[in-house]
Amino acid sequence: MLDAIGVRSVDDLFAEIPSALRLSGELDLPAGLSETECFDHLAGLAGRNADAEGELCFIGAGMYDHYVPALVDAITQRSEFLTPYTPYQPEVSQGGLQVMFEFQTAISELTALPVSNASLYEGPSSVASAAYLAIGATSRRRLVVSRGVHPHSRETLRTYARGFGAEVVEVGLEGGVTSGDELERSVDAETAAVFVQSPNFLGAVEDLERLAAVAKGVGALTVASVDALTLGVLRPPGECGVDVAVGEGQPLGGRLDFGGPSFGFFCGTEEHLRRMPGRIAGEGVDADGRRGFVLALQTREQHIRREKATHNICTSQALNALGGVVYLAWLGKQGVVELGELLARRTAYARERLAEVDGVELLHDAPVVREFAVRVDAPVPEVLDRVAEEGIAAGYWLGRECPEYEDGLLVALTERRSRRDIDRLADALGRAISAADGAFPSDSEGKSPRRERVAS
Amino acid sequence: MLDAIGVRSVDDLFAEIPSALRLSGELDLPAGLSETECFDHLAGLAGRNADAEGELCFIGAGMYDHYVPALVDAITQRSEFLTPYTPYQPEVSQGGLQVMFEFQTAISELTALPVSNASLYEGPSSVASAAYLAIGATSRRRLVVSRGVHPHSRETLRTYARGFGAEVVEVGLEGGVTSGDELERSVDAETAAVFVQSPNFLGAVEDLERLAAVAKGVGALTVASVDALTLGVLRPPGECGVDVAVGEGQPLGGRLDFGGPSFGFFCGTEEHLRRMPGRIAGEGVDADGRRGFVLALQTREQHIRREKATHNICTSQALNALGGVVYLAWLGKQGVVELGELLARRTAYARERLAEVDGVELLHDAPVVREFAVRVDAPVPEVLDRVAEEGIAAGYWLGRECPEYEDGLLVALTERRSRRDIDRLADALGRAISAADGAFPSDSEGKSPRRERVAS
Amino acid sequence: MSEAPAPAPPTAADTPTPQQRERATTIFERSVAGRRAGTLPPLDVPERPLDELIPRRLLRESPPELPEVSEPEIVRHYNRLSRRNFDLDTGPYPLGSCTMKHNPRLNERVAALPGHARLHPAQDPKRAQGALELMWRLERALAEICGLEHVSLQPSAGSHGELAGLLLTRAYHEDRGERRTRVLTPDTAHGTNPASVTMAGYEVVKVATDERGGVDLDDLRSKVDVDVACLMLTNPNTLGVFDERIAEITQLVHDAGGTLYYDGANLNAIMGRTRPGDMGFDIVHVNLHKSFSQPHGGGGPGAGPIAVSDRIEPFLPVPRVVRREGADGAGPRFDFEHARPKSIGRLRGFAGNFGVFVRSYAYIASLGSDGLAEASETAVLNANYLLARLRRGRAGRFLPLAFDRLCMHEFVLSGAAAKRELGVRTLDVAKRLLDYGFHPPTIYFPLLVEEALMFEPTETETREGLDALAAAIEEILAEAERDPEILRNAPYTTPVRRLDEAAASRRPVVRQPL
Amino acid sequence: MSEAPAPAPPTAADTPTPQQRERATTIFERSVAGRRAGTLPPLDVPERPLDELIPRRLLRESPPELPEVSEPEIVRHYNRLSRRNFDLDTGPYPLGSCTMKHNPRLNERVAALPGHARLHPAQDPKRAQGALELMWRLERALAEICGLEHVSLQPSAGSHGELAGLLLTRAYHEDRGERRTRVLTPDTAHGTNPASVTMAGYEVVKVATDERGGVDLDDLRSKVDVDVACLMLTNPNTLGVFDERIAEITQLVHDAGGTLYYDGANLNAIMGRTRPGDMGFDIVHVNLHKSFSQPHGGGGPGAGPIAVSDRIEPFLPVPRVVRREGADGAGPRFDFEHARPKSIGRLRGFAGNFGVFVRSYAYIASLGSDGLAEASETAVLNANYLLARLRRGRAGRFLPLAFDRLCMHEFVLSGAAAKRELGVRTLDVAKRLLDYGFHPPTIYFPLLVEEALMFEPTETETREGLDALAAAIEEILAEAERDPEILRNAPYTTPVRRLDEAAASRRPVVRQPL
Ligand SMILES: Cc1ncc(COP(=O)(O)O)c(C=O)c1O
Ligand SMILES: Cc1ncc(COP(=O)(O)O)c(C=O)c1O
Repeated sequence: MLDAIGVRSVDDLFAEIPSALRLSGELDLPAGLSETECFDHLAGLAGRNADAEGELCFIGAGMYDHYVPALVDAITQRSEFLTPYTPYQPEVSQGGLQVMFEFQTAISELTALPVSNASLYEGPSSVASAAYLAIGATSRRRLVVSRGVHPHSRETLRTYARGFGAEVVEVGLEGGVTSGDELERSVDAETAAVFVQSPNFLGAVEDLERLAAVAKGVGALTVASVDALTLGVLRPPGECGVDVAVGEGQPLGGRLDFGGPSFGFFCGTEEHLRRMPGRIAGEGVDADGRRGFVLALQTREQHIRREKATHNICTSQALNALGGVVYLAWLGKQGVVELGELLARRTAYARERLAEVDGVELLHDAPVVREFAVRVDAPVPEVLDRVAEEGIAAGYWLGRECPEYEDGLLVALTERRSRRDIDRLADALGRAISAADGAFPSDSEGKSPRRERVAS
Repeated sequence: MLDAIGVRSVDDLFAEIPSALRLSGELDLPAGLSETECFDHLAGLAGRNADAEGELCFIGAGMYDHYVPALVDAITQRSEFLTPYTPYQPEVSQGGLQVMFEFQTAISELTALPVSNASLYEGPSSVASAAYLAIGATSRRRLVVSRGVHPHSRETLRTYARGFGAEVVEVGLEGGVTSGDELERSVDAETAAVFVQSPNFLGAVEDLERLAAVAKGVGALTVASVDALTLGVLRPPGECGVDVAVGEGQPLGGRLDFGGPSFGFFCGTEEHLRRMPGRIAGEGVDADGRRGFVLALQTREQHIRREKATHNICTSQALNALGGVVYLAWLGKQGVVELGELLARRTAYARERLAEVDGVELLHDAPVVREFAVRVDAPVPEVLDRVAEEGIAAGYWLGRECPEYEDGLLVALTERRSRRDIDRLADALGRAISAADGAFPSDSEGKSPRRERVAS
Repeated sequence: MSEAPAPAPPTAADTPTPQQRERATTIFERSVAGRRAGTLPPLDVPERPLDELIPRRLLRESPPELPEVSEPEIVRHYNRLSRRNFDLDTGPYPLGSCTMKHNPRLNERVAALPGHARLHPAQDPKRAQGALELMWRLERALAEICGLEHVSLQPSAGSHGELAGLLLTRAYHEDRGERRTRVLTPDTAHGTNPASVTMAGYEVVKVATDERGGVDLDDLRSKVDVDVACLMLTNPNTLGVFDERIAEITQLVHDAGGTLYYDGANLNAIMGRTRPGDMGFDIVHVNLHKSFSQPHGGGGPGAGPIAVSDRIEPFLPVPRVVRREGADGAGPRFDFEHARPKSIGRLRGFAGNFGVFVRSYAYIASLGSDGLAEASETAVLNANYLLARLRRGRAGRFLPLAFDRLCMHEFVLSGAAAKRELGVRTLDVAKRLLDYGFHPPTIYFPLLVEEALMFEPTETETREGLDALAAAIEEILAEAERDPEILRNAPYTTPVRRLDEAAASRRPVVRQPL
Repeated sequence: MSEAPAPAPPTAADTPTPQQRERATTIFERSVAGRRAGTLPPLDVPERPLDELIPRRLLRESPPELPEVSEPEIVRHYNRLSRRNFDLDTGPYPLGSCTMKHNPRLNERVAALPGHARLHPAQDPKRAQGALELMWRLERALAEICGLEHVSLQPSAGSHGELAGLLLTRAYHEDRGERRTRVLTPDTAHGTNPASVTMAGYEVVKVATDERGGVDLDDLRSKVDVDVACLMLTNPNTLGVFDERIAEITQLVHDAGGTLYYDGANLNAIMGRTRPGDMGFDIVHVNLHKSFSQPHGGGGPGAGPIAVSDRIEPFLPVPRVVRREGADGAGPRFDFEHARPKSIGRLRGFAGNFGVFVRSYAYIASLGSDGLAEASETAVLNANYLLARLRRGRAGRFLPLAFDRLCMHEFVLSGAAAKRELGVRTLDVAKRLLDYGFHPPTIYFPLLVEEALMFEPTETETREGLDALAAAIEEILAEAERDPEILRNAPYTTPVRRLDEAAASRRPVVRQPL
C-alpha cells in the first residue's frame, strides 16, 4: 500500500506534524488485553457494584428498575440498527427513519401533544433545551422553575441559562406540590417559561392544568417534564394546556446503566414545530411514488443553519429511542394502562406499609403514582447502609441533593417489586431505624450480599 | 374465524377426540408467569449453580471452559440463523447451506480427512454412529474399544450396539495410553472397527498411527474420537491412517451449558461419503449458472430412504455448528496453533506444579496437551469439596465413572486459566489434602463463594 | 397485510437482484495471510519447545488452513450470509410437521445466564442444584402433559427419542424373555420412524391408511402378532387427522404384547385436551424444538425427551434425575442416579441438551396450564381457518384436501389436480411462493398423498398472515392458469434461483479445495 | 472482493425489488384491537379504585393509542425494518468526519453485564466502586491520549462537549473579571461548532482557510483581539489536513487571552502520534462514538468527554470522579465530588452515558497504547491508499482532491469538474454508489469545497474493500460518461428510490394520524 501512495514508511504520512509536537515515546497506557482477559477485567469491575440483579432496588429519583423485555435487546442489538450513522442517506436508512417516525407517533400519543422530535440526550438537558425554545419563541429571558422539578434538571437549566443569558427563579412546594400562590407571584411579563414536573421529584402528581393556566396568564410557555410511563393513567400534558413536554426516556425499556445512555423526548404544540431541537423524521414519497421517510425540517439543524440553528445537537440517542418504541409496542395500549394501575396500587400499598413502621412518616400526602417520600427518624445514610446489609437498596436519600430534606427518603416501585418485597423492605427498615445509633461503620466496600432468590 | 370454518366454537374442532380420552380438567401445572416473573424464577434457579463465571474451573472431561468470543453469540443469535428450519428450500436457505459447507471444510482441514458431514448431536453418540457406519461398511459386528475412550462414549456405544446386534470388547491402558499388545490380541477378522480417542480420557496423546495400523491389519476401520481444538498442534487423524474421525464440538466456541447443546462432528475418507450419517451440504449451481449450495446426497437420509437410510438423524445441531465455524474463523490459522501451544505449555506447567504438592502424584506420564491426571492421597470428593470452599473447581474425579481410578483427579486447562490461577489451585489443593480427614460435612448446598476478581 | 392479493412479483423477464449479482464467497475465499480476529492471553509460563512436551511424531507438521480474517470481516461475512436465509422472524413459515411457532426472546436470555451457560456438566450435583431442579421440574411438566409418569430428558432430538423408545421396547421384551423382531409403522409415518426401527435392529412392517386418513384397522389386525414389538404412531397423524379409534388400536397391540410408541411431533395439537398416556401409549417422545419453542436453528439443536409408563420405567437411560426430600426439615435435594441395573444405558454424553431444557422450561412456565391449552386451541383454529380459506376459489379446485374432514393443527392438500389440469407440480407452487415472501408448506410428504402440500400455521401466526398466504396461493394458481411457465421457472427474486439438487449429488463437492 | 470492477447494477429499466414492492407499514398500522405482547405480574396488593388514589381530574380519560400487537409481530416488524438500513456490518461506510470503525462485539457483552446494565445511578458510590473506578480509569486514559490532565466524562456527545467547553471558557473569563463576546471558528468547521457558540451566548466570527487548507494566519491575526473568548479548531481539520502552524496559531490566541478549543472528532488521526494538549489547546472534546468504537446506533448514543488544562480545571462540571488513597493500607476509594464552588454546574442528569464509557474503556483496554497508535497509523494509511487509488483514472480527472497534499485519516474531493464536464452532481455519484453496495462518503461538507465528497475509510476497512470502492467509483464515472441519466435517477435497487427531502419539509407529516 505504501508503494501505491508513493511513500517509504508510515512515518512519512505523519511528516507534517512538526517534530516538536510529536509524542516522543508511547502513550503511557497499559498494553492491550486479549478478549478473554479484557472480559475478565471488566467483569471484575462490574462485580464490585451492587446492582439491581443482586439487590432489591427501591431507588428511583428519575431512573427505575423496570423489566427490560428480552426483545428490546434482541432488536436493538441487530447490526442493522446498532451500527449505522445518522440517516443522511434516506434510501438506505428507511429502517431507522421509520423507527423515528413511529417513535414520534408514540410519544405524541402518550403526551397528547401533536409534534415530537426523534430524541434528545436525556431528561435534564431536555428541560434546558426547552428553555432555549421558550426564549426564542417569547424573546423573554426569565425562567421560572418549580422546586418539584428534579434537582438535576434545575441545575442543568442553570448551567445552560448562563449561556442563554437568562435568569432562573425557583418556586417552592406546598404539601408536596408546586405552590400556586408562589408561582403566581413569581411569573411576570418577562417570563419566558414556567417549568414543572409531574410526578414531581417527591413523587407527587402535579395539577398541570392549574399551573399552566398561571403561565398562560402572563404569556409564558409551560414546559412540563413528565414520566412517560405514567401517562397510561395520568392526564397527559397535552390535555392540560402544556406547550412543551419533555422527559427522561429510561423508564420506557431502558437499562439503568448507571445513568445513561437513555433518551430524552421533546414534544409540543404545532406552532413550535419549526423551533424544535434535534432530528425529526417526516413521511414522504420516493421518485416512484412509494411511501418513504426522511429527515424533515433539516433547516432547523446545525449542519444546515450553523450558528442560526435551533439547537447544536447532532449525535442524539437513536438506538435508545428505538428501544423505547419497541418497549411501547411490547407494552401496548392495554399494558400501559395496566402497568400504571399496578404501580399506583403497589405504591399506595407500600406508602401505607412504610408509614406504619416506627420512625417513618409521610413527607407529604399529595397523590402519588410510582414513588413517594417519607421522613425517617434516624440518620438516613446510616439506615440505608444497614438495610443494604440485608441486600436491599431502600431508596434515594433526599438529603443528598436537597438539604431541606435531610431526613427524607424517596421510595420507588416498579412491576419487579412485589408485595413480598415491599414487606421485606418495611421490616428491614424498621430494624435499621431502631438499630441506628449514628455510629454505623458504613464504608465496607463492594457488593451487598446477593439477594436470595426463591424459585417459586 | 369460526364463521369462516363453519363451526360454532373451538370445542367443535376437537370433537373427534373421543370423550373418554378428553382431559376432564386443566393440566396440573402452575399458572403462567409474566416475563419479569419468569426471568426472576429462572435467574433464581441459575443462581443456585456454581458456574465457571463465579468459580475457577479446572474441570474438563470432554467439555471445557474456553472463552466464547462475543461475536459467536452475536452471529448465532441473529434471527436469520436462529429461527429457520433445516434448509429444505435451498433458494431461501443459502445462508445456512453455505455455513454447512464452510463448516465441513473447516472440520476437514482440521482432521485432514476429505469429507465431513454438517454435524451430529454431540460427541459420544457420534462415536456410536461411527459404529453403524463401520458395521455397514465391513458387514462385521465386533467393536473393539480402548478404555482411553471417554466412558460416556463407551457406554453410548454399548447402548446402541444392542440395537445393532453388535458385540463390544474393551482394551485396557498401559502407562496412560491404549495397550498395543492387548489391542493386537483383541482384534480379529470379525472386527468391524477399533475405537480410540486422542487425547484420551486421561489426557494422554495416543499414537493413532500405531493403533490404526493394528486395525488395518485385520481389515477393520479405525474410528478416532478427537478434540478438534488440539489439532492445531497434534498430528491430525487423516495423517495417521484413521478412517473415521468424530468428536465433541463444544471446545470450538460452544457454551458449557451443563452438557449441551453442542455438536458432534463426523468425517472420514472419501470412500465412506455415501455411508455418512447426517446432513451434508454440497456446492452446485442455480438455473442461471450462479454458485449455490444444496443438501447433497439426500438419498442417504431417512426422509428419502426411510428404513434403508444410513442413519435416523433429522434435526441435528446446525446452530452450534455455525458457532463452531465462526469460532474457527475467529481463531484462524495462526490462532489455532498458538492456542494449542499455550494449552500444552500451561498444562505442562500445571502438571509439574501439582506434582510438587504433597499428596499428589502423576497418574501417568504419557504426553499431554490440555488435560492431565493425578492421584491424590486423600478422598478425592472431600478434597474437591474443600477446594470448592475456596471458589475453585479443582477438576473431575475419575472415580465417579471409572472405579479403577478411585483416587484419580483429571485437571483441565484453558486459555482462561492463568499461571496465577494454577498456582492458586496448587496451593488450595495442598491445603485441602493435608486437612482432609474423611469427615468433611460436604453437603452444604449452593454456590461457592464468588471468585474474587482482581481489576488488574 | 390485508385480504387483497399481494402485488405481482416479477417474472422471468426481470433482471437479477443485487444479492443475486453478488457471487457467493466463502470465508475461506476471504482469507488473507497474516490477518486474524481472535486474540489470546500472552504466555505466562515457561516457553518450552513443543517437541520437548510431546514427541515430534505426534505433532502436526503444517497448520490447518483455517481462514485468516479480521473480526469486522467475520461479522460482515456472516451477517450478509444470514440475509440469504428466510426465517421465521421474517414471515409466515407454515412448514407442516415442523411446528414453526414463535421463539420467545426471553428464552434466549435465560439460557444465556452464566449459571446456565457456563455451568460445567461434570460439576458436582450438589453445586448444580438449580440445574437439577430445573430438569426435574421440566420432567414433571412433560409427564403431566403426556400423561405418562416417568421422563428422561436425555435424547437429543425426536429421532434420538425414537431410537431410545425402541431400545426400551427391546429391553422390556428381553427382560420378559421375549425376542420380537418387527415394528409396525403406518405408511404416513415420518422417515425417522422406519430409520430408527432399523437402527434398533427391528424389521419395519407398514400399516395402511384407511379412507378417512386413520389407521386401516383390518390391515393392522392382520399384522399384529407375537413377533410385533411395537406400533409407532402419531395422533393426530401426519395428515393432521385425529384417529378416533385410537383406544381400539392401542388395545389391539397391547393384547398381542407389543408396546405403543407415540411420535410426539404432533403434540402441539392436543396439549391440555388429551394425552398420549391416556390413549394407551407406553412411550412418547416430545420435540422440545416443536411444541416447546426451542428455535430450530436452521436444523437444530433440539431435544427429544421421552415419557414412559410404569412398566417401561426400569429401563430408562441413565443418569436419571432424582429428588430426595431433605432430612430434618431442609429443602429437597436433587441428584443424578446412575445405578439402575435394568437401564438401557446412556444415549449420549452428560445429561442432555440442557440449554434446550432451559428454553422449554421457560416457555412452559410462561404459558402455564391455561396458556398451553390455549396454544393448542389456537393452533387448531388457525389450521382450520387456513384450510377454510383454501377450500375456496382456485385452491379448492386445484389443490383439494387429501382427506376431506376437519383437521387438527395441520392439513394436507393434494396437488394432483393442479398437475393434471394446469401442468404445474407442487414443487412449482412452492417455489413460486418464495417470490411472494412466504415459506412454502412441507411438500411431497406424507408419501401416500400425491403431490402433497402439508400446512401447519401454528398458533403464533396472525389471521392477517393466513389471509395473505391464502391470497398468494390463489394468485399463484391464477398465474398458472395464465402461463404455467411462470411457476415452472420460479423463484426469481431469491438470492439464487432454482437449484439442481440431484446434479450436486452426482459429483458431490462437499468441501472447499484449499 | 477484488480489483475487478463490480458487475453493473441494474438501471432505470429494471423492475422493483421485492422490498420495494412491499409498502412501508408502521407498527401502528399492524395494530389489531385486543392483541398484546407484554405481560405483567398479577396484582398482589389490594385492588383500590384508581380515583381513590389520585383525583379523577388528574387521571387520563382514554388510553393512548399505542399499538396492539403480539411479540412475533413486533419481532417481524423490526427485523424487516432493520433490513431497510445499510449498516457498517454490511459493507464499507467511508462517511467522512464520522469515523465508522468496527464496533467490537466484546464491548456489547461487557456493557450488558448486570453490574453495569442494572446499576442504579443513584446507588451509593461506596456500593458502586467498580463503576467509579472504570470512569476514573477512562478519564486517566483520555487525559493521556489528549495530553490534558483533567477530564470530565459528563457531556453526552460532541456537541454537548462543545457547549461545555464554551461555558467553561465563559466561566474562566468571568472568573478573571473579563467579558468576552466573540468566538472564532474556521470556515471548515463542523456545523455544531457555530451552533454551540450561539447557544453559549457568543457571536461567531469565521476565519478563512488558506490555499494549503490550513488556517489563514493573516485573517486570524486580523480577528484576534481582547473580545475573542476562544478559537475552536480541529487538527487535522475537516479537510483531513494537518495544520503545521498549529503552535503559532495557539500562541496567537493565548497571547490575546483567549482559550483554544479542540474539536476531537478527528482524534482518530493522531492517537499516540501527537496530542492536542501538546499543541497548546486548553479544552478538548472526544467523541467516544468515533475514535473509541461506541456504535453509532443510527444516530446515537454517544458521549463527548472533555479534557482540559489546569487553568480550566476549577470550572469543570460536577459531579467529578475522585480517587482517594485508602487509609491504613486499604485500596483506593472512589467517590463523586459535588462541592466545587467554581464549577459551571451540571450539563445533564447523573454522571454521563456510563454504558458508553464501558464500551470505550473496553476498547482502550483491548488495544492498549500500541494498539491505539496502530489504529491511527492504519487509519491514515488507509485514507492515503484510497486517495492514491482515486488520483488515478476518471476519479483523478473528474473528482480531484480539493487541497492537493498527503492527507491524514480523511480527505475531501471536489465534484466540480464532474458537474461541469459530465453534468452529474456529487449527490448523483453518492446515490449511484448505493446501487453498488457502498455507503457514500459525506457530501457537501466542508462547505468551502464545491461539490465536496469527504472520505474516511478508518483503520478497520480492508484493502480489498478500498479497492472495490475505488473500482466502483471508476465504473460509475464511466457510466456518467456514457449516460449521466443513469446517475441522475439512481438509486434503483434500494428499498425506496430517491426521496424528496425538501417536499417532506414543506408540509411535514411528523406523526401517524390514529
Ligand atoms: C412426525 C415427525 N416425527 C419425527 C420427527 C423427527 O424429529 P427430529 O427432527 O427432532 O429428529 C419429525 C421432525 O421432522 C416429525 O415431523
Ligand atoms: C468535526 C465534527 N465536530 C463535531 C461533531 C459533533 O459531534 P456529535 O455528533 O457527537 O455531537 C462532529 C460529528 O458529526 C464532527 O464530525
